[in-house]
Amino acid sequence: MAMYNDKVMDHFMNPHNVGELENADGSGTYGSPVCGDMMKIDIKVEDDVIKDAKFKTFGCGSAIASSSVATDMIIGLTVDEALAVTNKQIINELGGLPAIKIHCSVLADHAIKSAIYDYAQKNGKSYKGLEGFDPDADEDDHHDSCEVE
Amino acid sequence: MAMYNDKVMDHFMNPHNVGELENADGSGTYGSPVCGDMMKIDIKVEDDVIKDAKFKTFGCGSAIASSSVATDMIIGLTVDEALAVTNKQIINELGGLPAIKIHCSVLADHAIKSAIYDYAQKNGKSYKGLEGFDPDADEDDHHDSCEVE
Amino acid sequence: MRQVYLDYSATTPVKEDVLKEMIPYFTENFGNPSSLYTIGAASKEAIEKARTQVAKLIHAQEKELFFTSSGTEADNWAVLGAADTLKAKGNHIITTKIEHHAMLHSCEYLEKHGYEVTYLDVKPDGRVDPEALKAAITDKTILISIMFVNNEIGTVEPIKELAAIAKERGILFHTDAVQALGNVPIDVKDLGVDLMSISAHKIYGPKGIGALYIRKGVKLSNFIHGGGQESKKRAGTENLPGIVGFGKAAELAGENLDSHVAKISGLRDYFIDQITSKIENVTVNGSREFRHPGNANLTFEFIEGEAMLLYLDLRGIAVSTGSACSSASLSPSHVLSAIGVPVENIHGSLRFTVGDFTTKEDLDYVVTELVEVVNKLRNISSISKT
Amino acid sequence: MRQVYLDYSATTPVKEDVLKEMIPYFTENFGNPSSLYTIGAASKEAIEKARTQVAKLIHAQEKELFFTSSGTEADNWAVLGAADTLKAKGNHIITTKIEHHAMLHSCEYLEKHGYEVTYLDVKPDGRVDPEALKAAITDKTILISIMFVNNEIGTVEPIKELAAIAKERGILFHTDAVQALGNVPIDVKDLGVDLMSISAHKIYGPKGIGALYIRKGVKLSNFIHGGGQESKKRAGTENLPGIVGFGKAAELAGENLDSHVAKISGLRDYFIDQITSKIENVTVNGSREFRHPGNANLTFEFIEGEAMLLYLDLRGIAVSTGSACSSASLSPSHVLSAIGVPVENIHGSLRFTVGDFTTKEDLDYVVTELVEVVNKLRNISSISKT
Ligand SMILES: Cc1ncc(COP(=O)(O)O)c(C=O)c1O
Ligand SMILES: Cc1ncc(COP(=O)(O)O)c(C=O)c1O
Ligand code: FES
Ligand code: FES
Repeated sequence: MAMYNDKVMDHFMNPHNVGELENADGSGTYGSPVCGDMMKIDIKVEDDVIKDAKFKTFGCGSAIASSSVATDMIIGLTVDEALAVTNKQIINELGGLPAIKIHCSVLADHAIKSAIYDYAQKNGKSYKGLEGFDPDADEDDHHDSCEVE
Repeated sequence: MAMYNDKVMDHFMNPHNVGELENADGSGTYGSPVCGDMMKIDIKVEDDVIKDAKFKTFGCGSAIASSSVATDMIIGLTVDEALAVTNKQIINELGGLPAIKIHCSVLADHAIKSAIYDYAQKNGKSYKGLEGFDPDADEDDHHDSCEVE
Repeated sequence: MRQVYLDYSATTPVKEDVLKEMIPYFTENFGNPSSLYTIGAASKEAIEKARTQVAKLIHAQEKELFFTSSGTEADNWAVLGAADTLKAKGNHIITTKIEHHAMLHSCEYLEKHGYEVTYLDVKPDGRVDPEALKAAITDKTILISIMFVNNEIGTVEPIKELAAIAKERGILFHTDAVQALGNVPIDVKDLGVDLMSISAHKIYGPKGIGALYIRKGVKLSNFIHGGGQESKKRAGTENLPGIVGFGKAAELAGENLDSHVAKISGLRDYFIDQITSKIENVTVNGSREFRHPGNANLTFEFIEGEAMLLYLDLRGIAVSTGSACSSASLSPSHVLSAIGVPVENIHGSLRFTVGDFTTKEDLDYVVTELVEVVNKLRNISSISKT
Repeated sequence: MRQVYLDYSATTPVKEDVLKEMIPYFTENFGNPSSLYTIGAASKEAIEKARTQVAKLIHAQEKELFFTSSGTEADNWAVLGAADTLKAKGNHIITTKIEHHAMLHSCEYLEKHGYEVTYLDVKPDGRVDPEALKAAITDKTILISIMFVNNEIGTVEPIKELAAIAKERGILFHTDAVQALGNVPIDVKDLGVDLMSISAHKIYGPKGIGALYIRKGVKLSNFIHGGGQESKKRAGTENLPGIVGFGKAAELAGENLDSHVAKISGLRDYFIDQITSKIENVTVNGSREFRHPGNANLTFEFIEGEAMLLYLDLRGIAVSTGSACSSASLSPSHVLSAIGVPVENIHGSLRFTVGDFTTKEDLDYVVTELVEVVNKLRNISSISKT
C-alpha cells in the first residue's frame, strides 16, 4: 500500500473527530455521492474560536484522512484563522498526497468554509475569508473536476 | 536436430559413394552454387547396367543425403531403371524430408538424368526416360525454384 | 495475520507444477527456437508441445493457435488485424459497452482512423441481447467482437448464439475469452467463433503470455512484424518459458475444469450468502445464472470502494473495486455503468474472485472482517442511513 | 561430449542470479501491479526498480523507458507509432538494407499503407555512409531508423553522427540497439537518439521482454491499446518476472560491461586468428574495427552453411549461418548481400558469437572440429578446388 504515507494511513485507519455535533453552530456539506466523495463538517464556535469540529465523509482513503486532519487543524483556531487554512496546508499536515488525490483535500478545505459560512449566515457575521465564497457555485466546480480529473 | 530423420542424418554424416570416377562413362552436373546446391554425378555403365556411381555435392544436409542415397539406389540398376527413379522414391528411401527440403531431392534425380544423358550422348544411345530431357533448360527451372521457394 | 487473496480475476499465482516445467527453459534449455541446432530444436519442440496443450483446452487445432505477449495483444491483433484485412469490405465494427479496455481502446484507435464502431448496450444482467446485435449489423460491418466472460461482473455471454448471427451474415466473429478460459468449457468449433483471445496468467500460468486462436481459413493481417516465428504470423523471439508455462497451466486447467468450477462456485455462493445475510444494503451485480464460477461483484451502499479495499488490505485481504476513486482516470467502472448501477453505488462496489487456493476458512475470515469494515466506514460516512 | 554454445547473438541463457531474482514473482509476489493492495503495490515497486536498473544501463530517465514484449515489438512500436503520429507531416521513412526483419517487415507493411521507405545501402564494411543519409532526406522524411549494432556481421554504426544529421533536420531518429545493449557503452543523451529498442534475452535476461526508450518530449502513438499500464503508453498486464529479470540482467551488464567486452573480444580475436591460420579460403565479413566484441562472421568457401552447422551440432557446437538453405524462405542473408558478399559465399557463411560462458578451451575444441568439418565437406563438395 505504497500509495499513502504513514501519516495518511494513520488518519485513515483511526480518523479523529468522526461524528456529528448536537446543536452545531455551523454545518457544511460539500461534494456529492455521484463524485464518490461527500463531506459534512459540524463546528462549535465560542468567542469566535472553533471549540470543536466533527466530520462525516463518504469517500476514499485520502478524503477520510483529509477530513480527520482538517478537523484537527481547525479546532482551537479563530474563525479567521480557520478560513485561512488552505488545502495545501492540509496536504502538508498529511505529509503529502498522491497527485491524483489532491482534490480530496480541496474537499475538506471547502467543507470547512461551508460550515463557517453556515455559522456566519445564522449569526449575521461576515468574514473576509468568506468573500466571494458561494457553497453552491463551488459545488458545481467540484462536480466539474469530478468528471474531468 | 529434429529437422531430419535418422536415416537422412546417417546418409548426411557418412555419405556413401563420395568422389569422382576416373574414366566415367557419364558425368552430369546439376544446380548452381548461386542456389546453394550443386551436384555432380559420375557413372560407370557396363551392359546397360550402372556398375558404379560417385557424387560430389555442394549443398545442405538433405542435398548430401539425397546424393548419397540416390547413388546407392542406382548402382546395380539398368539405365532404364535408373531413369525411372523419381525424387519421390529418393525421398521415400530417405524416410521423408522436410517440405522445404524437397527440392534438394529433385536435384539428385536431375543429376542422375544428366549423367545418363551424357553417357547416352557419348555412346550414341537413346532412352525413353530421357525424352524431353534438356539439362540446360532444367537448370533454368531449378534456378527459378531457387529464387521462389 | 491471515492472507486471503480474492482477486483471481486480476491475476493468479503460477502453480508450482507450472513453474517447475518452466525453470529449465531459462537456463539449460535456452536455445532460440528458430535455431537449427539441437538446443534450438528442443526449444521448438517444447513450444509445439505447449501449443498442443493449449489448443486442446479450447478444442482447436495446433496450427490455429498463435502465441502473443498477452490477452491484450491478442485483442489488439484481432480487431486491428481484421480492420486492416477487411478494409476494402467495410469500416464498421460492432462490440459492446462492457468489453475490456484492450478491446475498447483498440476500437477508439480505429475510430480515429476512419472506422465506425457500435458499442452495444447490455441488459441489466450484463448479457447482450441477440436482437440488438442483429439490429446493429450493416452492410459495412466487418467484425463483431463480444467477450465471452466479463472481467468485472463475471457475466457469461451467449457466444454461440451471437457467433451464429455473425456467421449467417458472413461477418467475422471474435471473442475475448481471457476470463472464460479454465472457468467455462470452451470448444471453438462448437461455439463457431473465428477469432478468440486467451491469456495464461488468469489460469495459474505466467504473466506476459497469451494467444490468439485464428480459425483455419481466416485471413488476418499480422500485427507484430519481423522474424518468421509462429508460422510467420507473429514475430519476435518466443517467450519460451512463458509458452511452456502456458502449456502446462492449460493442461492442468483442462484436467481440473470440473472440480475447479464445482469448488469455486460452491465457495463463491457460500460467500455471497454469508455477506448478504450479515450485511444490509448489499446488492449483487450481474446475472446470477450466467456467471463466472468464482465471481462475486457486490455493492455496499453508502461507502466508497477504495476505502474498503484499503481497510481490507490492512487485514490481509486482497480484492478490487469499480470505484472511480481507485482508478487512475477517476472514472467509475464502465461495466457497472453499462448495466445501470447508479454512480454512487458503483463507488461502493467490490469484486471478490475465488480461486483454487481459496478455503472456506479464508472466506469466513473475510466475512467477519468485512462486517467490521463496512460498519466502520458506514459510521464515518456522510450519506449512511445507519 | 563438450557442448559449446557460440550463438550468443541469437539468444543467451538466463544467468542464475537473474533467475533467482525472478522466481518469487511467479508464485508468492504475483500480485497484479495495477492493483492497489499490498501485493499489487509490491509488484509495482519491483517493476519500478527494474525500470531504474535498465534506464541506468542506457543513461535514460526512468520515465523515458517503456517495457514491451520484445525487441521486435519495440521496433514495431517505434516505426509504426512514428508513422502514425507524424503522418500529417510526411510519409517518408529512411532505414538501411541491413536492419533486422523486425524493422524491414514493419517498413514493408508501411509501404503497403501509403508510406515510402528508402533502404540505404551500406559500405562494404557494413557501415552507413552519413553522406548517403543526408542525400536521402526529403521534405517528407518523418523518421530515420538505423540499427546500432548489426546482428549478423556485428558492425557498429556511427549512430551519434547519424542522429546529429537527423536532429539538424528536425527528424525523429530511432535506433535498434538490441545487439548493442551490454556490448557497447550506450548513453542515449550523448548519442542524441529519440527512440531506442532493446531486448533482455540478448544480455542474459529472459526471452519475451524488451523495452522502448522514448526521449522525454517525443510524441508517439500507442501500439498496444488497453489498460493503463506503463503510464498509459503500453497496455497489457505486465510480464512481472520478465521485467524483474530484465532489470537484474541490465544491472549485471552495466557492472560487467568493461570486463565482458575485454574478455569476449579477446576470445573472438583469438578464434579468428586460429581459424584463418588453420583453414584456407576463409574470409571475415564486416568491419574488423567497428564490431560487436563477440561477433565473428566467417565465410568458408566451397561449402554450404547448413551442412556445416549440422556437422558442428553433432559435435556439440552451436552456431548460425546466413545460408539460404537454413532459412525458412530459402533466401540468403540480406545483410551479407548488402555488403556485397557473392551469393555462393553467403551460402558458406557461419556466425560465431562468443559470450560470458565461453572459454579458450571451448574455442580450441571448436577450431579442431571445424578444421575437420570443413575438410570433410570440401571433400564432398562439387565446387571445392581442394
Ligand atoms: C476480459 C479480459 N480481456 C483482456 C484482458 C487482458 O489480458 P492480459 O492481462 O493478458 O493483457 C483481461 C485481463 O487483464 C481480461 O480480463
Ligand atoms: C538487431 C535486432 N533487432 C531486433 C531483434 C528482435 O528482438 P527480440 O528477439 O527481442 O524480438 C533482434 C534479435 O532477435 C536483433 O538482433
Ligand atoms: S474521494 Fe474519490 S478520489 Fe478521493
Ligand atoms: S541445398 Fe539449399 S536447401 Fe538443400
